[in-house]
Amino acid sequence: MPDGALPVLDVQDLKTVFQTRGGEVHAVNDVSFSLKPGELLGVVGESGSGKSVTMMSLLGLLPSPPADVRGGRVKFDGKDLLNVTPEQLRSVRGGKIGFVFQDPMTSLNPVYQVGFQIMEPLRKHMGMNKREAAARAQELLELVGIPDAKQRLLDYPHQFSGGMRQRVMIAIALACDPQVLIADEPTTALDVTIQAQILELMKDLRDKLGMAVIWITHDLGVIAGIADRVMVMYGGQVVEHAPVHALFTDPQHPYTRALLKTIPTIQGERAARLTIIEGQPPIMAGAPTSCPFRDRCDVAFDRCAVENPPRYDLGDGHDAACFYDVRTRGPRDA
Amino acid sequence: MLDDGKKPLVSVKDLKMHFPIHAGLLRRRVSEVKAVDGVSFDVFEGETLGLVGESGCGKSTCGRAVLRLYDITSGSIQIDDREIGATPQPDLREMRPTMQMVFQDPQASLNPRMTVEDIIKEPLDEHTTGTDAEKRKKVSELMDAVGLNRKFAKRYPHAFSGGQRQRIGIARALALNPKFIVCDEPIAALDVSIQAQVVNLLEDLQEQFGLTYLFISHDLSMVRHIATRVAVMYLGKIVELAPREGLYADPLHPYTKALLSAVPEPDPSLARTTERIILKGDVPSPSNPPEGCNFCTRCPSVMDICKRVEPDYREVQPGRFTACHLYNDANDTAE
Amino acid sequence: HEGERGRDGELRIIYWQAPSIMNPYLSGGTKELEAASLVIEPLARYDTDGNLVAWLAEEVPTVANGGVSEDLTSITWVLKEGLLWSDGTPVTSTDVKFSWEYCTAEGGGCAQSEKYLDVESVDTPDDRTVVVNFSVAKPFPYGPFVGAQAPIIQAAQFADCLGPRAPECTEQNFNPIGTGPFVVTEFRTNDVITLAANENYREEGKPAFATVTFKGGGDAAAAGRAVHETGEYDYAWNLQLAPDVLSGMAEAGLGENVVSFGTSVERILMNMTNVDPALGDQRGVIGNPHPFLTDKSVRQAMSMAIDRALLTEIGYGDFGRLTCNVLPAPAIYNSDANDACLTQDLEGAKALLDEAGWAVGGDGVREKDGVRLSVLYQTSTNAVRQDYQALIKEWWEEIGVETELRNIDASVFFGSDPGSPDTFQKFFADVEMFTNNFDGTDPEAYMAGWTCDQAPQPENQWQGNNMPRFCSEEYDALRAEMAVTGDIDERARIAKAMNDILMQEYIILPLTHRGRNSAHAKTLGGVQLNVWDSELWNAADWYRTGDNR
Amino acid sequence: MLNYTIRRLVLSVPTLLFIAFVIFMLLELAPGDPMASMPLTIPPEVRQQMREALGLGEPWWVRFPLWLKQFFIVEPQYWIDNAFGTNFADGAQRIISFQSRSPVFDTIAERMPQTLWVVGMSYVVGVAIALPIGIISAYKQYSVFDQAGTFVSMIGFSVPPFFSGVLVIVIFSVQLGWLPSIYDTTHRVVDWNTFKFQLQQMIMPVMVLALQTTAQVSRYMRASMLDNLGQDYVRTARAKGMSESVVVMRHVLRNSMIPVVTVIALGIPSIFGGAIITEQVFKVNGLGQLLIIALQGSDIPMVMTITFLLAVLIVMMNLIADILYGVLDPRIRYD
Amino acid sequence: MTDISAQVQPVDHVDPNAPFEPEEKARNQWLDVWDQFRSHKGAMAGLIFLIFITMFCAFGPFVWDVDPGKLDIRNKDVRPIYVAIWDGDAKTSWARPMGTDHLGRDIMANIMQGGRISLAVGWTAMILAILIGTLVGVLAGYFKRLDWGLMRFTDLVLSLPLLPLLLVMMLLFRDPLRAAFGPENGIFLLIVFGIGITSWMQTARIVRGDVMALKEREFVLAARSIGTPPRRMITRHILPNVLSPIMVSATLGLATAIITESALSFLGLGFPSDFPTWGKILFDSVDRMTAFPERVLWPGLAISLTVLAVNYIGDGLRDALDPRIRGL
Ligand SMILES: Nc1ncnc2c1ncn2[C@@H]1O[C@H](COP(=O)(O)OP(=O)(O)OP(=O)(O)O)[C@@H](O)[C@H]1O
Ligand SMILES: Nc1ncnc2c1ncn2[C@@H]1O[C@H](COP(=O)(O)OP(=O)(O)OP(=O)(O)O)[C@@H](O)[C@H]1O
Ligand SMILES: [Mg+2]
Ligand SMILES: [Mg+2]
Ligand code: NI
Repeated sequence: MPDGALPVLDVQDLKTVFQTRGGEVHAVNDVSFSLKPGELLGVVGESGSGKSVTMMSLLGLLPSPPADVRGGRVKFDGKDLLNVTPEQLRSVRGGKIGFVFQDPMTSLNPVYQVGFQIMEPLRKHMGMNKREAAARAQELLELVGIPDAKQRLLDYPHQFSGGMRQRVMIAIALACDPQVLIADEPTTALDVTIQAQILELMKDLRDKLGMAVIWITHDLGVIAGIADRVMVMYGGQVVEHAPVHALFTDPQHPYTRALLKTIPTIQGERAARLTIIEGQPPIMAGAPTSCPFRDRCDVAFDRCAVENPPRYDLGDGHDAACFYDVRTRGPRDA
Repeated sequence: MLDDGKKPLVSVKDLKMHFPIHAGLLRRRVSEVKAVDGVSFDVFEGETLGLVGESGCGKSTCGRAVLRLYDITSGSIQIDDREIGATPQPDLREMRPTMQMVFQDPQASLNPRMTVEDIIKEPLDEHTTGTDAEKRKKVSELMDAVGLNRKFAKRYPHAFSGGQRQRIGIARALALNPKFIVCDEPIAALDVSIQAQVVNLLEDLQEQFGLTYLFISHDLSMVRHIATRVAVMYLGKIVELAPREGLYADPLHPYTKALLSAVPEPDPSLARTTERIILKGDVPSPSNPPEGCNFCTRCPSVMDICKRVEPDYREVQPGRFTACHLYNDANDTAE
Repeated sequence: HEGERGRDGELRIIYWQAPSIMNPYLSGGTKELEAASLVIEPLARYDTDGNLVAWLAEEVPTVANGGVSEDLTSITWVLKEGLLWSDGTPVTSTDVKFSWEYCTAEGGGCAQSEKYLDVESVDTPDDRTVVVNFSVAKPFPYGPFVGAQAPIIQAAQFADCLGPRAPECTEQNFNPIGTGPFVVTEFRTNDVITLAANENYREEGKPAFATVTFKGGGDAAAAGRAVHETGEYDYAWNLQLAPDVLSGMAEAGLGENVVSFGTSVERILMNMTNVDPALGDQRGVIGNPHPFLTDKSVRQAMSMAIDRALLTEIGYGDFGRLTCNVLPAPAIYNSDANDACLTQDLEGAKALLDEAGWAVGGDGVREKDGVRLSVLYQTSTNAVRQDYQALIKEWWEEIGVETELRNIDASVFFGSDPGSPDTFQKFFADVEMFTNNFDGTDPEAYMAGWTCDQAPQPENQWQGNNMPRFCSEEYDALRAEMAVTGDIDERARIAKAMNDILMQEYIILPLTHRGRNSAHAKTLGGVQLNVWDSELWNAADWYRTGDNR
Repeated sequence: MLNYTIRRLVLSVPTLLFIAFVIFMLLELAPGDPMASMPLTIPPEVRQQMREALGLGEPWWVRFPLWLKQFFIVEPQYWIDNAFGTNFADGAQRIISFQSRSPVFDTIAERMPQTLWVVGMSYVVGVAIALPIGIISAYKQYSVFDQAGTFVSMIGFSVPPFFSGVLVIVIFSVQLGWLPSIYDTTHRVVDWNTFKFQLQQMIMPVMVLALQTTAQVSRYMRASMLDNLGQDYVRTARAKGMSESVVVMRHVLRNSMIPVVTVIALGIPSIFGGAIITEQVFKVNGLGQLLIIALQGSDIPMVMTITFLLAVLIVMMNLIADILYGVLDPRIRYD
Repeated sequence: MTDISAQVQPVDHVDPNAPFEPEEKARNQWLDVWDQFRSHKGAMAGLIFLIFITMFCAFGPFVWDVDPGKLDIRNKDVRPIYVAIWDGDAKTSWARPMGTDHLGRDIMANIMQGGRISLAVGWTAMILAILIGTLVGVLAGYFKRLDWGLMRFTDLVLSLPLLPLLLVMMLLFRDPLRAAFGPENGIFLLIVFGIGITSWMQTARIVRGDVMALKEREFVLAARSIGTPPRRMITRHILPNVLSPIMVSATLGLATAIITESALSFLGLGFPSDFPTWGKILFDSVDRMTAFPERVLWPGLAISLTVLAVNYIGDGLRDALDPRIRGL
């Protein structure tokens, strides 16, 4: 974890809104974070909290309409990705930033050979010819641990199992030696033995290639095993951000605490009854004027209903957006 | 058997479900997917039997076959003392109220063009007599029971969150007061915070109505929470069946071991220190399983015999069954 | 317009019905006959006035010039000197004799065998002389080898095509060797025929055109357009279009309409038998008289209600004439005894019906003794006929005759499938309308169609021309008399008398004497429209005028 | 795949025989008469003789097997004889048209070029216009282009060709004099000028026919594109940095074409049979016109043979559509 | 492939708790459908036009009570009234606002009468075709053992030539139908039936494909686990979900039926001559197109606009019937 280095990716106040028939959906509200080289940032949060939308906004991958990236800055490679030409953006996508999507079953084009799909970014971004690209594709497949790589380049996605397809997706993302790899729930669809394989692979690769990784998941177990720092999202906002140990040992936001409690484990005491977070996730219509977690929070104040808490810096790279201070068991002063 | 006092509500013997693959000039059946290949287990009244395993190992098929949603290849299924293994589909209709199913994908298992009320009412329409008003009342009660607001009765499934949809599915399954419910990964498609809601609900209902569950899942931690006994499947076969505590504390079969070690622990210090057993390679195809033990291609402690002889599924400790040569040395070396 | 052969380049003819074969013996269709007439020719044919003119023969044999024997049982033809087939071989009397053999061979299904009826033998005393012997006296011996229907084909070419083998001779049927002005270069059935000038044609400097493109298919409007409006074609055949449409086209100025009158009469037939479907297989059988059409006053009233002048104007304009006869031509046969029909008389018709006891019922339909005057009026599908139907329906309903219209696809209506109830011969309707005519100029066979024994009945598989199933001893007697009468004036008297019986009994209501109208480009000269023979009869004389093309 | 194809082919034989039988009986029952087009001046006896000469005296159970024999045995023999100079046919009677007394197959072969030129080309043109319209309509859904496309294609679909055909003739041939109104089937393309003429005479019928094809295919294309534009792999392609044109034309298009190609294949038989009116209006005299003339003339051998060939085409196109599906979509494998 | 509008799914998961009024009394489902339908501009325009043209044809004759078959030779070839605007000499008459044809029949009355028949033919034939197509498609898709036979049957019908088929039907059924329903209804039934039974095949194929896909869906399995018998399985679960491809076929089917009817006129097999339909009026007027463009314009426009209207209504209805889009 190289400390002090300049961040490769720096996101400030990102804001994304969807225009829908039912009105606007504010899916991402003022999200800020940064990523240092070689660092693995975990992003957790429940379904619909805006994890994917945040990451896709960075690279302009959201269809517009309905999506509209309203504001913020995404500094990468000396440029603001929200203000570059489409051509420049394309050279970043797949070239300097790789993206692995959630569902390996549908994220590969079913009618093209796997090899072709890996070679596509190579030829586009690295200007390789067919032969070079094929050689590199084979290398990549070997890298992600697919045996018989040369043969399998000619196979179609449906001939691969789910785990292998996800590895192919990773190979595509890694193809052009990206500085940043964004993995959006890459193992959610896989089962645990395969997930374990992928996690191992990921750790290996990061050490070998030294790139920065953003890993989205809602599985805290995965985060615990792999991340350096963790960002917790709720209702389109970052509610807590901390180094991984600090998050698990000293969670500050009530949502994080609740989340940690809900998950059953295979070790330790078996809870007689699972704790649940009562209530429903927030609807993100309109810019937030109150704490999104307020309705489900067990320590909410009046203030939470009228003001959206800012991210309080708690030192050691830990911050949380809550008016309640766990350490003092009382409201936090601004 | 473990609890000799209890009587099995469901008893499955050597269940096989092979999906044919047809080929050739005359569409001859050339081969088959052995989705479930000789599975035996009992489910006792009031208990929850967990069924875990990798994706594609035949869990859903097994669950569906037990309810005779498929015409099975062979084997015997007894539910509530009635043999239904070979009963033709129309005759099964009257059995349906005793056995129900909650499906894997709450979105896909609800007809998008029916209102919640209609969905929950459908089993009532099929199997009970009574006026529409009575049925509606029953529907409302069911919605209360699963924690759905009665006001939503006229809405369509898409207007609900995943957890709520799964509740609709559960309400539908409960409508006919079944004794036995197969829960086919009822939580796999749900968000963590909602998973807990559903699992709690299932537990509450079990208490309330004395239900018996076959709980299929690949989430070992959740199964640990809910199941009384756990069966582990691999490639169409049960490799280990044991009471929950025993299985999690001391897994016998190498596959169970690998599976348990692969579960990520939500604790960074633990997670980074546990020695994981990372399996190599992928699951073989169920249409062409390896010779001998199905797990021999990936097994970390594979022996020669595993590649030749299929291990028996037997009770190695009281109440604990497994199919592995590691525990067979006494008998089978003579082979 | 004199000069060397082929000087005028291409002649483009369009027939909206496409010829399917070039052998008139295998298909009696007009389109086939006319296409074939460019290539093969008869010994004699009719000119535009219906007079016989010698064609391949030296002269038309008559009793006067000794060509026809006194007892009318044989006729002697002499071929012109030096006739050559288009392949350069000489035409001989064997070819003529062969043509007879070909058409009468067993199993050949010759369409023109009527022409050779009663021919006992054909003798060929020498290469140029042909003697046709009849088994009976033939007052009109010009059937065999006369007219476009009975041309001479080459014996050498068709020798293997006799009888049942006829259909296998595709090459011969599509490309007959002839004596006519053109020879086929390519024949595409039901589509296009391309022809070239016959190098061995007997007249110097003819034909003027080097090639002919004979296109078939489409519809009359398109053919008219091609001649009148776009000038793509030089000659369009039989433009059965409404007169306003046709004159509208002619305004474009490229073409010219021509018309000629033959024996075609659009007529309505009155069914004398009962065709109520309830009768089952007794429908239309002579023993079951029609419930009200057997009442002459009804038939007469229906005739009186029709305004023939208006019909003709709307349907045919200049291409139709008024007539009150079913036999309007040639002139000597045209009776003037029935001309009263020319004026419409609705009031008279009503009075007549009143008088006969047909009282107007509540719904405006007349009835008597529970029988309603309600007719089913059928015809083939065709725009002009449908206009006729609409107009006549209007008039009939005005005099209290309810009219239901039905139009039937021509291939069914004119077919004679005994299984179909919709054929014009079965006539399972109360009235029907169509056009008929006769070949050549002799009406004997035509008029014989209405004798009692000609009534289509189940026993004769519904064959026969007496569709109204009219039966009159007087008429049959006249027909018998005609069969043995040779004198032309006497024959004319008998024919007129027969015609008058039909008219005055109102069995047949003639509507319009239809002319044949075709169109040709203004740059095409020499066209003489001939309804008695092929329209292309004198194609050898056609030429290009002006320098438009 | 080969096996699959052969199996389908083998299975289609009885189907086709049955279809042939039904068509034959239909024609047999139909009230038409080949003598109907003969002038009324031909007396009934002569007509009867002619009918018998056509073989119509025989009952259907003699004529149907005869037709089968001629179609399946004699005709192929003739082709072989023609190709290799052998003499298998040995003078056996081929299928002869009632109207032209010439072998039906010769006529059909003669009609092929114009049918292919005009009808085939119109299909090609129609599809070629429809695809971009469908693609753009879907890519810019609800744009002005999309709306206009729908409007025009529906109008095009609903105007009968006997009207649109005459309309363009009146405009382009009569008023403007640019194009010939009558198709010249004997025209041979040998150089640029003749080629130009061929284009001129084709353009109107092709466009009138293409309008119908375009209307339908573009709707399918649009729907299929819309389905695929929302797929995950499209996002993947964008995330790889592919340009929009590559994303749409390479990734989306190929997937969208899979159902559309089968629709196109299945439409081919109907276009061959369905061009009757247009062929008639423009005097193209292709297969459609041949069929209609044969129908009107009750030319049973001709009608029988053409309809049967169309049936063969339908069955073949079904097969080809299935095979194409397999070729285009690697997920589908027939074995 | 068929569900064109499935793309416009709005946000999923409208939170069921919060924004709704507390009282969710059984709001009439059809009202919702209507609300959604109303929001579709094209569909509304289509509906308005369709109502207009239907009223025009159905009730027009009561207002404009000129007999469409009445001939008036003296007033033949009257031009529509608007021609007077640019051509003062034209033969126009207020008594004949849309002019008359070459036999003096009133064109407006004929368009009304023709519309009645064309619309009736279109709707009935389309409904017939949809019924058969859906039945065959559902049976073939749902019951594996019927599939092969039904699909070969479809091929068979597809290859039957329409013309002889109609001729045979006329031969066999015209007289019984005429006796039972009267001459006009008899021939109407024949033609409708003829068109209907020869145009269901495309629908059957599409429906079959969709049913086969639906059969694999989990909610069908769920219904089986409840013990729903096949009959109700089809009516309750399968049919509502294949509605959108059926709707597409239906809109196209209406157009095809109206056009096929006019093609029959072209082939000489249509209605009797005193029985106007839009297609027939159009066909009969083609020859006089240049001199009297109104005679092709009005029936042509009527056909095209009706087809277009039905198409848009189909689009709107499909959206409206889909609860996902209705966003309830
Ligand atoms: N195309 C869209 N139109 C409207 N709203 C959208 C759209 N896509 C996403 N949203 C909304 O944006 C919010 C954030 O969605 P996002 O996909 O980022 O969630 P997530 O955290 O990635 O959830 P998951 O864990 O389920 O992937 C959700 O409330 C969702 O409803
Ligand atoms: N209808 C079918 N026809 C052919 N093969 C099938 C069918 N249904 C399932 N299979 C195969 O049977 C095997 C077991 O499938 P099953 O759905 O039971 O797995 P599972 O354990 O439930 O997996 P998951 O965790 O992904 O739900 C798989 O290989 C699958 O491909
Ligand atoms: Mg996401
Ligand atoms: Mg499953
Ligand atoms: Ni929704």
